[in-house]
Amino acid sequence: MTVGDIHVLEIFPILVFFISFFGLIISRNIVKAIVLIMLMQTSVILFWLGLGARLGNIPPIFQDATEVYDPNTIADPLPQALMLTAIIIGIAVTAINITLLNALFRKYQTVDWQPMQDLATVDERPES
Amino acid sequence: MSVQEIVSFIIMGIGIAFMLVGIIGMFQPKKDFYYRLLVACKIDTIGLLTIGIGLAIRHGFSFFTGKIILIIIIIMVLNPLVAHIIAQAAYRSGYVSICKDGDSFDH
Amino acid sequence: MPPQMLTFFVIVPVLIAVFLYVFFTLKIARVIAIAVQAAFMVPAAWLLFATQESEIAVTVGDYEGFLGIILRADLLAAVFVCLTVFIFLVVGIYTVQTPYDRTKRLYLFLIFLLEGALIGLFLTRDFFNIFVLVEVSTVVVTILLMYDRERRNLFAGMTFLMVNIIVMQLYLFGLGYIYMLTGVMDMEAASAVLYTMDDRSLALPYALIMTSIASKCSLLPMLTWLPKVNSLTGSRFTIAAIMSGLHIKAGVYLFIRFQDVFGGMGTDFFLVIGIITAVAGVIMALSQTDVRLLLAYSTIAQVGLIITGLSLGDGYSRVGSLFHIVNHSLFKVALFLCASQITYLYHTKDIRKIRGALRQTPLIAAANIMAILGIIGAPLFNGSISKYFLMSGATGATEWIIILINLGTILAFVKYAAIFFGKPLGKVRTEGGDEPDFNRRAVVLGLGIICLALGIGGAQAMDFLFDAPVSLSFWSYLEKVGIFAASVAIGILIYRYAISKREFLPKLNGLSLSFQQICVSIGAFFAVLVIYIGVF
Amino acid sequence: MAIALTTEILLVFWVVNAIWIVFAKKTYRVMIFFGVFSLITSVIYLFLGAPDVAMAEAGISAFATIFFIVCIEKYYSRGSGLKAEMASAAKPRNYFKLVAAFAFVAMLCGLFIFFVPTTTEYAYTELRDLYLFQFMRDVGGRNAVTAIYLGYRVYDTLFEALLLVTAVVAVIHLSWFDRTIVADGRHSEVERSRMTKFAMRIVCPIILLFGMYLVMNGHISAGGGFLGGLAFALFLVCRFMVLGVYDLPIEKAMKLEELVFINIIILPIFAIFTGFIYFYGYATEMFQNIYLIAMNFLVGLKVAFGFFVLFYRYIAIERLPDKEEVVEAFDDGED
Repeated sequence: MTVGDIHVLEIFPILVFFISFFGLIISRNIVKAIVLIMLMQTSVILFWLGLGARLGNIPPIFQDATEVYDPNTIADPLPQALMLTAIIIGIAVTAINITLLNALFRKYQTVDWQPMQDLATVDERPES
Repeated sequence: MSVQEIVSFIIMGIGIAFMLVGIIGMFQPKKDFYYRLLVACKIDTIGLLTIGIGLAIRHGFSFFTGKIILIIIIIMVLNPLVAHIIAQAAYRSGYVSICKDGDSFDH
Repeated sequence: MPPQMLTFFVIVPVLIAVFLYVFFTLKIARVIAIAVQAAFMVPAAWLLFATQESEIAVTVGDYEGFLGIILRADLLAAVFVCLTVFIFLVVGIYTVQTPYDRTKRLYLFLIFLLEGALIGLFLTRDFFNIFVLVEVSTVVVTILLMYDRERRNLFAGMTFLMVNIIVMQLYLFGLGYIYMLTGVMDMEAASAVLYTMDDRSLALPYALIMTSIASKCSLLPMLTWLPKVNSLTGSRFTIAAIMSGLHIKAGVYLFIRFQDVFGGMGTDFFLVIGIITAVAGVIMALSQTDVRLLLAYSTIAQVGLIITGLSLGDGYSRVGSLFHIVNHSLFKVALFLCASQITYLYHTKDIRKIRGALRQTPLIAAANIMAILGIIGAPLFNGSISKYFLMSGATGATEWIIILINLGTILAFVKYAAIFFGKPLGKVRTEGGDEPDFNRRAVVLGLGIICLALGIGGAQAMDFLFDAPVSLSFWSYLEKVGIFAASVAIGILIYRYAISKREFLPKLNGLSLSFQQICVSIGAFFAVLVIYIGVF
Repeated sequence: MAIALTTEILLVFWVVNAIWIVFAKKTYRVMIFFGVFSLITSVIYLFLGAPDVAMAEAGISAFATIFFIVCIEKYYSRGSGLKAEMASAAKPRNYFKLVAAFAFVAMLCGLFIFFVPTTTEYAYTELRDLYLFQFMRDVGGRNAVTAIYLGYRVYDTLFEALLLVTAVVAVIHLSWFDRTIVADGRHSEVERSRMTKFAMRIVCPIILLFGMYLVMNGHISAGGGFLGGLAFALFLVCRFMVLGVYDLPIEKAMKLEELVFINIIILPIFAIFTGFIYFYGYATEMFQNIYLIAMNFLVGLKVAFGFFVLFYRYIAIERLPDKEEVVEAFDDGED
């Protein structure tokens, strides 16, 4: 199905991408910001998988090696392989982010952007 | 439609009915956390079990059925366990039941 | 050597990193690290000579067509690989005696990983592989920036990481569109298809990818460089040197590659952006009092200059910019390493409190002055050659703006050079007291002499490195020397009568913006770029 | 048709969930909505014909939710976080700022949608057809995704594994807690009930079996090394947290992870990078299957140890009550 000229699997990821971008601009909470970055990653991944499934959505797994399949009913395997990599990169980076946030919370006792930045600019000011 | 399919559809229908009843029960007003947990656990366990059995009957004797039976066993063990752990955590963190009728939890 | 060896340029550093981390004690690990880094110069030099004739291309695993990942080494990639290996060797020799810390070999592990990831970035021509390698290098750099627990800047580091993740999501989105339009993941194959398309359908992928690349090379209207610079104050000088010397250059390298892929779209836009970056970088550098921040902002100014030169659309300017990338890496690393020694002796990183360094440490100060002469483009030094060719494509107003930017750089480094003269204000550590630092002096002096050598043999070096037979016209070079002398005179006068008396724009000192503002700047940059490409 | 319609309905729910996350005022609600969001995403992936990615997303989101909960637990447990959140929620929002931000993002979104290239959509499918028709000859197995992941693009996989190793190192190095601590069961303030232990004794072998199944069948069905690794990690975690078997210290697990990673590099060097053993045309099917299973197994082991370390770190250390951490002064020579 398409909305206007754009495929429905393209427009929804775009929407979620910008919803999470909006959230990043207005949110005060760092935990929420990290979640929203994960949302952003998820939307990009869904966009890619949508690309792979535009022409067909049978999984690219062949139980019977001899049977002849029509390639236009099978999902594109390349985006799937790439997105597996992207998902793992995403979780690795999120783990680092959460660790940093935890260390910052121990130091400054807050998880809001503005108070933490005020405390941190005093703390991390270059020597003068 | 063969007899096998009719039987499986009936059993799956029973499972869905269980879930429906359970959802209505979950949204009953003026019930506390433990009551809702009880209901939620029931619909998860019984409903899913029944639907799984229905699916197994529908597919007959195959590798797929074996997988479903494995899933049923795991659900039978794990679902009550999850409810148990949630209730235990709520109890330990000091949540008091507001049930007035009959036997409430003893502190 | 067979072309399959190209894979091992990336695999070997990674393997060695893990081996050092797992198997060896610290003492042996140091020796092995230096030996490996020195030995690595041999294949790098081989790559440089082999690519003089033709490009080396290899598909990892010998799959046919574009099924596998294709690594390609042309002359430009070979130069960058050589530069990477050389700078890591220099930094390795410089830190060979540093008592690392409790976590022992973690430092060596990260350094080797960064080396492998950067070399991989220079050799690969696969869009998705670039994404993976950029993420790896970002994570490694994040750990390195916050390496010392006692003085790390956690908040700036976390903001740096988060902003970089967001920017890489934009890149991945743009990549999706490229895959949709071309159906391949290889740069050469994709650009062959992209050449046939009109600007409007390329506007979105171009804007998405270029926004992330521009953020990677710290262009200015995006504020993504702020947390990076701010976190430098909590890191070591060697890390700052690698960041300024190589990590930003990886961004510039990607910029060159992607401009080639898209066939030179948006050059006018990046010309303006480059000039803005250079001007603002110079102003920011002038307002700083911390040594590291002054040098870091000067890096941003020079990157702006390089982007300007690349976007002028002139063959000589392009080669000049490429040569300036190499030169800038060399003298910026030298500057950071010298600054490390001088601040160690003076117990302070504030340039207002350091005086009389020339008398205290003559050798290091001499190397430092050589590097400064390089960066401000003094005759006979490498900076002058590269800036000469960089400016040769500029005409009219652009030329004058570049001269003004150079004047600003001179001003910033006149301010910096004040540390060499006068009398020391506070207590000074006696040189060579606690630790033998022969290797440190040797390294910085060597870098200074290389700056001089590349200046004297500049035209030949450019011919060798970029396969561009250039000729230096004596009279126009003399004209540039005249402009340089005038700029230095004006710079010293302005410094003496305007800047040394009071603080210059004190509000810019220690500037830090919130995460939300940085996000808005990313969005705004994207919007302007997409409108520019799609509408005009 | 039914699948397309279901996907569209789910996509609408997906967007609604994202909006809920943006406007949720309390952090624990964000966590709950995030769980629902991941579940919906996972189901959509399944409908798009990507079972591998769907399973990965489901497994990953479970782990991510645990990390987040550990992170916000401290914040809530001292009460100040809750109070601050209430105060922050009660504070009137700056509506001008909100509207300005909304206008800005709506402008960006409009520009994006306006410039979406539609002219030559998906015109080039040669590469996809090549992958689908050749992967059995070139790499082997029955699963095209695994063939790309472990054959054609194993070079990417290597760096992805490297990133996971680096992330584990980063989590330990950047954490607020300075040292690694010995696994001694300090994390279990609450003793597990008998029922939990009994059920886990039944379930643990099943988890291990499931992991082995995923790894061994990774090349012929959905699954593969990464998912098998998640199952192995789950097995280790259950054994550790619930049954209380403390025989794998965290440092040993890290070392094992790195050793496995070395093997992950070395195996493709001999098999693929040199084009030496594993040339298409020379490799028999048995050879191919041995390579794929071995690679899946190594990736699984590495993921298992990596996630075990991360999990243990989060449960046992990031939750410790914070006392003044003594940082020994260390002169590092000012470079």
